[in-house]
Amino acid sequence: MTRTWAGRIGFYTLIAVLLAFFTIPLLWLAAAPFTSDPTYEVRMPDFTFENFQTIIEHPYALGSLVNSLILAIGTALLVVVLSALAAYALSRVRIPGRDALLYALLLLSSIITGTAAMVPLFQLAIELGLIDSHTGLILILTGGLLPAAIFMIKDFMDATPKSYEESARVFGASPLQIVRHVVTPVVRPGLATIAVWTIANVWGNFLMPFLLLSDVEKQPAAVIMYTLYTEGGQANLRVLSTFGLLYSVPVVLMYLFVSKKYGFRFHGGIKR
Amino acid sequence: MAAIELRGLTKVYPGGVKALDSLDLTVPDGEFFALLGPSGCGKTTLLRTIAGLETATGGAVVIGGRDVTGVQPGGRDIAMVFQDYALFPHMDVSDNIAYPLRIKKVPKAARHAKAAEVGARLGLEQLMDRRPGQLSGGQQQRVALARVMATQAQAFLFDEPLSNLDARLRLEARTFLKKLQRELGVTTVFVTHDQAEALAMADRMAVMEAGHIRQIGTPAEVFQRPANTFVAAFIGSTPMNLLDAVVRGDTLEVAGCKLPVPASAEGLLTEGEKLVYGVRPEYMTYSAQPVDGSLTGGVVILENLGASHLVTLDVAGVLVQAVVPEGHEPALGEQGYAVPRGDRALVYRDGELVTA
Amino acid sequence: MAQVTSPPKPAEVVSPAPARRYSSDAAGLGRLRAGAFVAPALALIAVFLVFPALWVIYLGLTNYRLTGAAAAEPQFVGLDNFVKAVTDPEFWDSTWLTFQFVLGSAVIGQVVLGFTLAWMLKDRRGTLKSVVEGLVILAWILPSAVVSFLWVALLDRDAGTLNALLGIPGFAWLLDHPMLSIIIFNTWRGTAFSMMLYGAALGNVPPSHLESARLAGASGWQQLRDVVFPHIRGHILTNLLLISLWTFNDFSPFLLTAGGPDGKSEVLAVHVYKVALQNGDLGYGAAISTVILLINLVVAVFYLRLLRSKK
Amino acid sequence: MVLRKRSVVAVLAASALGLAGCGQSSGGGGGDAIELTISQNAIAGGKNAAAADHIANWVIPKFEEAQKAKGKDVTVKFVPSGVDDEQYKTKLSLDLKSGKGADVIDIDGIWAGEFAEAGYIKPLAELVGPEADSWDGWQQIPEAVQGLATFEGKKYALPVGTDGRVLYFNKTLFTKAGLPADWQPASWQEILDAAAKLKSSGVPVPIQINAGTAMGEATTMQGVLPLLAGAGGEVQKDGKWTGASQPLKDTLGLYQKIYGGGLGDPKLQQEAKGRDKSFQQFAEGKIGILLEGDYFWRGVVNPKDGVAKMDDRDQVVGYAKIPAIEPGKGIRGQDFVSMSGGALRTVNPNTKHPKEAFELLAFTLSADALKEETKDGNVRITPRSDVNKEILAGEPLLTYISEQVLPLTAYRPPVALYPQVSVALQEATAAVAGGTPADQAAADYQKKLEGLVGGAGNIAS
Repeated sequence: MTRTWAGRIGFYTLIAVLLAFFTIPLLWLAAAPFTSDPTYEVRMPDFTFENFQTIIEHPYALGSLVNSLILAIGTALLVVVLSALAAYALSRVRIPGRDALLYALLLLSSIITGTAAMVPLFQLAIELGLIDSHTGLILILTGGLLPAAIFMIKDFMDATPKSYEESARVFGASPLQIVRHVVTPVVRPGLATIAVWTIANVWGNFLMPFLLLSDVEKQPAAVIMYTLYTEGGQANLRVLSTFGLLYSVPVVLMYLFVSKKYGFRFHGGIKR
Repeated sequence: MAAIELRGLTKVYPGGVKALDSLDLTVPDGEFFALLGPSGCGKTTLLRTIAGLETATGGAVVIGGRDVTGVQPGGRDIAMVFQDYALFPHMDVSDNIAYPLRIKKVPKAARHAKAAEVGARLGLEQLMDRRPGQLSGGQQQRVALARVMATQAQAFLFDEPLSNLDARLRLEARTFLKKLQRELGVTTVFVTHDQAEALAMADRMAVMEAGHIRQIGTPAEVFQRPANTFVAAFIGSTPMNLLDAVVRGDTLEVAGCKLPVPASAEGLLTEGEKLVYGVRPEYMTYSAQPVDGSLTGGVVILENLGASHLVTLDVAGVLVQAVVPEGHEPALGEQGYAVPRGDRALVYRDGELVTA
Repeated sequence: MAQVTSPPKPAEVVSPAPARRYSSDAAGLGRLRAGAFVAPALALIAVFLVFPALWVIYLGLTNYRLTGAAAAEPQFVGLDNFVKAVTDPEFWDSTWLTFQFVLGSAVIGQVVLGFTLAWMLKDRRGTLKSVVEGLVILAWILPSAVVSFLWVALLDRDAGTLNALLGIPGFAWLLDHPMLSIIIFNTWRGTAFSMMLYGAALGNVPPSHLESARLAGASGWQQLRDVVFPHIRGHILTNLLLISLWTFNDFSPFLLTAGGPDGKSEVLAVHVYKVALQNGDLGYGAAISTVILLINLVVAVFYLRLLRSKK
Repeated sequence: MVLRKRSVVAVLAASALGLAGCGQSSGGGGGDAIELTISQNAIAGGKNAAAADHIANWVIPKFEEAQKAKGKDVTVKFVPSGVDDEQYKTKLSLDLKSGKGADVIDIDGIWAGEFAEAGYIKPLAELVGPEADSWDGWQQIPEAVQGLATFEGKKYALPVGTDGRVLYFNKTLFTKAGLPADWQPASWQEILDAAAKLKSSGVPVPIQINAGTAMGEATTMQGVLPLLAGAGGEVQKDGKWTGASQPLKDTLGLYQKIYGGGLGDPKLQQEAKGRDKSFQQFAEGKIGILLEGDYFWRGVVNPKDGVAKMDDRDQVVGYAKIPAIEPGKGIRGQDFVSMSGGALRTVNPNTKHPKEAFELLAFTLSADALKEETKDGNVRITPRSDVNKEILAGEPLLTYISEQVLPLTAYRPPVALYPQVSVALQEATAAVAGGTPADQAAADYQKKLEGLVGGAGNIAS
């Protein structure tokens, strides 16, 4: 009795502490946009909507959010589909040197996300005629994210009992049917995780869109966010906090959508 | 027309492990056939090779008169129930049952009607829109069976169909499965490591060891006349008494006792030969009074089997077991006399049954 | 040999079919089709990852600069950049800080906190779970440009929320404890990934195994060690590998401390940013990126040894 | 070199595929229609929004109109941008290297050397022809400002403007501390004395002079270099760099007195957002004296739209020239000193229409265009004296800088190495603010400098 009580108190205390840890930093984002003269102090806002008015009238702000959506969703689709197919094949068919190859690609992917890769990527984009195009940027971003995505998805594939596929196979399903009907739904939480991971990555990426898209009409919110500083590099907190909030909302909505629709959990329950 | 025939079937894994060594086996149409053996004996590999999930290294698999050795599993016209049932966790029962028909491009309405029909036959009406995760083990098993039935395949393959059920349910399922197979009349091969299961359900069975089939026969044959000491020891809920024996004239000397040569081995033995004398505890007649031709010793262990008792006698240092019917059980420590039934006792030479 | 005691009916006539070889993997993919599944991903990776990555490694061997004479006529300088890096105390300081950062925020912070959350919420449903998960994931998906503002506001010396809550106005977190600040920041930022991965992985542990361990009287820790850990070993490996890699290359501390004060929080990714973008020294920056790659390689091998050896 | 080969291929590929995009003029072929692009680090609704609006709403229509009047069909497109200077520079460098970029581009004056060395920009006379040198605007631009656009004796661009640095002070705090509202220190000691008085009157941060690496170039421009000039030193003179010389030691010594003596807040200097905070604190009346450029007046404490608005700016904020260490001890023997920078605008060597591009460039710097640009509170110091005379009339500070400060001012050396030297200087101030003795920090700087400039031979002893 006492032990379970102590356990419960411990559980809720820990949860409360963690909740506070994850909530407190977010307060500023909730308050500042509604404050007419925000500073770094979290204050009770005076509930002005002037800042939103400014953003709505901003010539590129809302368009940039649409661009962000195009880039994020495009990349996420490409990453999820390609990584799922590749991870499935790699998980189920023994290819010599498979693991070493995966690790090598994963390590190389770290170099490509670094600042030093900007010149090769820029020149590559120019050479392939991918500069100033959403498609080109999506392809480049996808290339960088794929190894890690394959890596993660492969774990989920490996953990899926083969009997599902064998069963479908005995019933005459083709490999693609097996992937569509059986494997994809079973690893769906994994795919959802990858999708959200990709979206979050693309959503926050500044350097690549900035370098590869010259046309301001095509630039995503991450780039536009950087334009909201002054001539001397000072943060204009009024518009920054407000745009920051608007900039955050779509990615949160996408998360909610993906998590609601595809769930982050396994269906579970089959005793093995 | 769906007999299953295996010819010289060999499976060697890439590492060089020989899982199946040139097996020949024929399962006639409509038979309920068991593959029995300890784990690692190759019985599951054999089943999977029949299904096509493993490719044979050599030999041929013939189903319904058609050589399917090089045919994909989906093209063999068979259906399989997996040990873990492999029910798709994201589909409800109805979709699971209808899945094979979906692959065959049966229209949605038709396949769900079929699923409902098969489901009803297996008592799943109330569960059709549940997910597998919400079902008990027994219910899951029935869904897996329903799915197999929906395919109307020529042959069914069951991989340890009962092993995921608890003991009580297993008995029920055994009866249910046997009844179902009888009704459907579809050639069915199932794998089990449980000899009782094989004996109870199969029309015929094969006992396997290390990639070889050690005996094929009806349950009665396998139980009564195990072809070798491996089968003898493996079959039976109480292990067979396998006792060292020496031929002394027309008797066998076993643990210091003189026993008559069993009928099956008459005239086949040589004087002074060392053999193994085998008799099942069920085929011993126990007596508290001295009897000729008995194995005699003190009662050291008494085990209650429900309607009978298993009595263990210490016969000159050799333990001998006999089944005693209810009401006749001896007391611990008293002297007992166990007489093997001459028509059921067997003699093994170098592990193989001595027989005409 | 098998002894047939009950001969079956004689065999039927068999139409011989050519023994065609086919694949024996679970889904019947076969190498060819598996290749077709992998090909699109590999093609993209080859063009947009491997090729530019090798290019970066090559750049590391030149004195290439963004501007100036070296931009017009870059020279091949061999290993000069690497020699410069390993003889530069700033580089080693930065490497050491990066180790602290990875160990503190990724290996200890994110993994432990992420697993704890996944474990605590494992068997729960409903609002509490959604709220906790949602908030943790929020910290992860918000763009870093926004998040950096949140943390500057949180840790600000004078008006910061944290100092207000703790009643210690003027405590300069970012100046006096820059590493601690970015470690806690990155833990906050990245825990969601570990939580989600472990959450999914724990869903994969058969409940029956846990139940039987519980029945056997195993304590929470014993359950973890004997039942859970063996099942999720692969996930742990992936998780450690990925988050270490990401944390190694994480640039977001720059948004919080700009590497300061006096380089006291200048982790390697920030160092590369300063070298390559602010100083325009792309050759040297590329060389450091290559060194980071090598360090990551060592770390990956270490994890592999650690987790695969027990198999 | 593989690198070079690649970029050549890149250029070929880009032009062959016609994928030059909006970055490059693409009309031309066959007809008379000419398309030009002009880019700045300015964007509507964001950084330098007024400049962006000016280009889009005034320059482009007026220029197109003027061209039409001359019988030419020219359309101009504005390519906005709005990022950190470093990021802008990176993008621009990559564009220029790849044969892309707008036809008319803006760069910071300090980049002229490295861009010229890299071949990213070319002398205007070479690119455009003699009309570049004979542009009538040159007569209106002071020699010193022209120097901004000159590299190795050749004019690479037109100057867009300039600025100057002064000491700002809070008159309210000064009055409280018993200091005059028309304060003008004549030596460093007078600054320190004033700071000490402010301190004893309870001002939290008596004086703030940018230090440390967190502020980046702001430390060098609004800190080290004006002080160095005041101590009679220059960062580079006649091709030799200044090492641990007496002027540098004096400069670092002043930092030591300010931050070691509790007159400044050393922590503020280390924070990533320290400059923003120093602005805010000045606006809140917590800082007594602050060394800043005219941008501080125009963009920070501007009561209309500054980032740290001061409604009573004109009454409260005072300004004074930066004195030499002692009268007559500054560079060129001056009593007062300052530092200036400024942007340049030039023609992209990759342009297909250099002449038209130059016309556009010159048009943006015509008297009319500058007057238009600086209307409605967007006043800044333009490069043209004729314009300045007119537009600065109502702006006391800008007039002050233009008339009193610019004649005294100095410019940074426009060489490729400068940015790295600047970082080394920032590190020296960080060390001093953190407690390292000035002489030690100067010696460390010299060592670092030797590594950067290729040996002690390039350093003035």
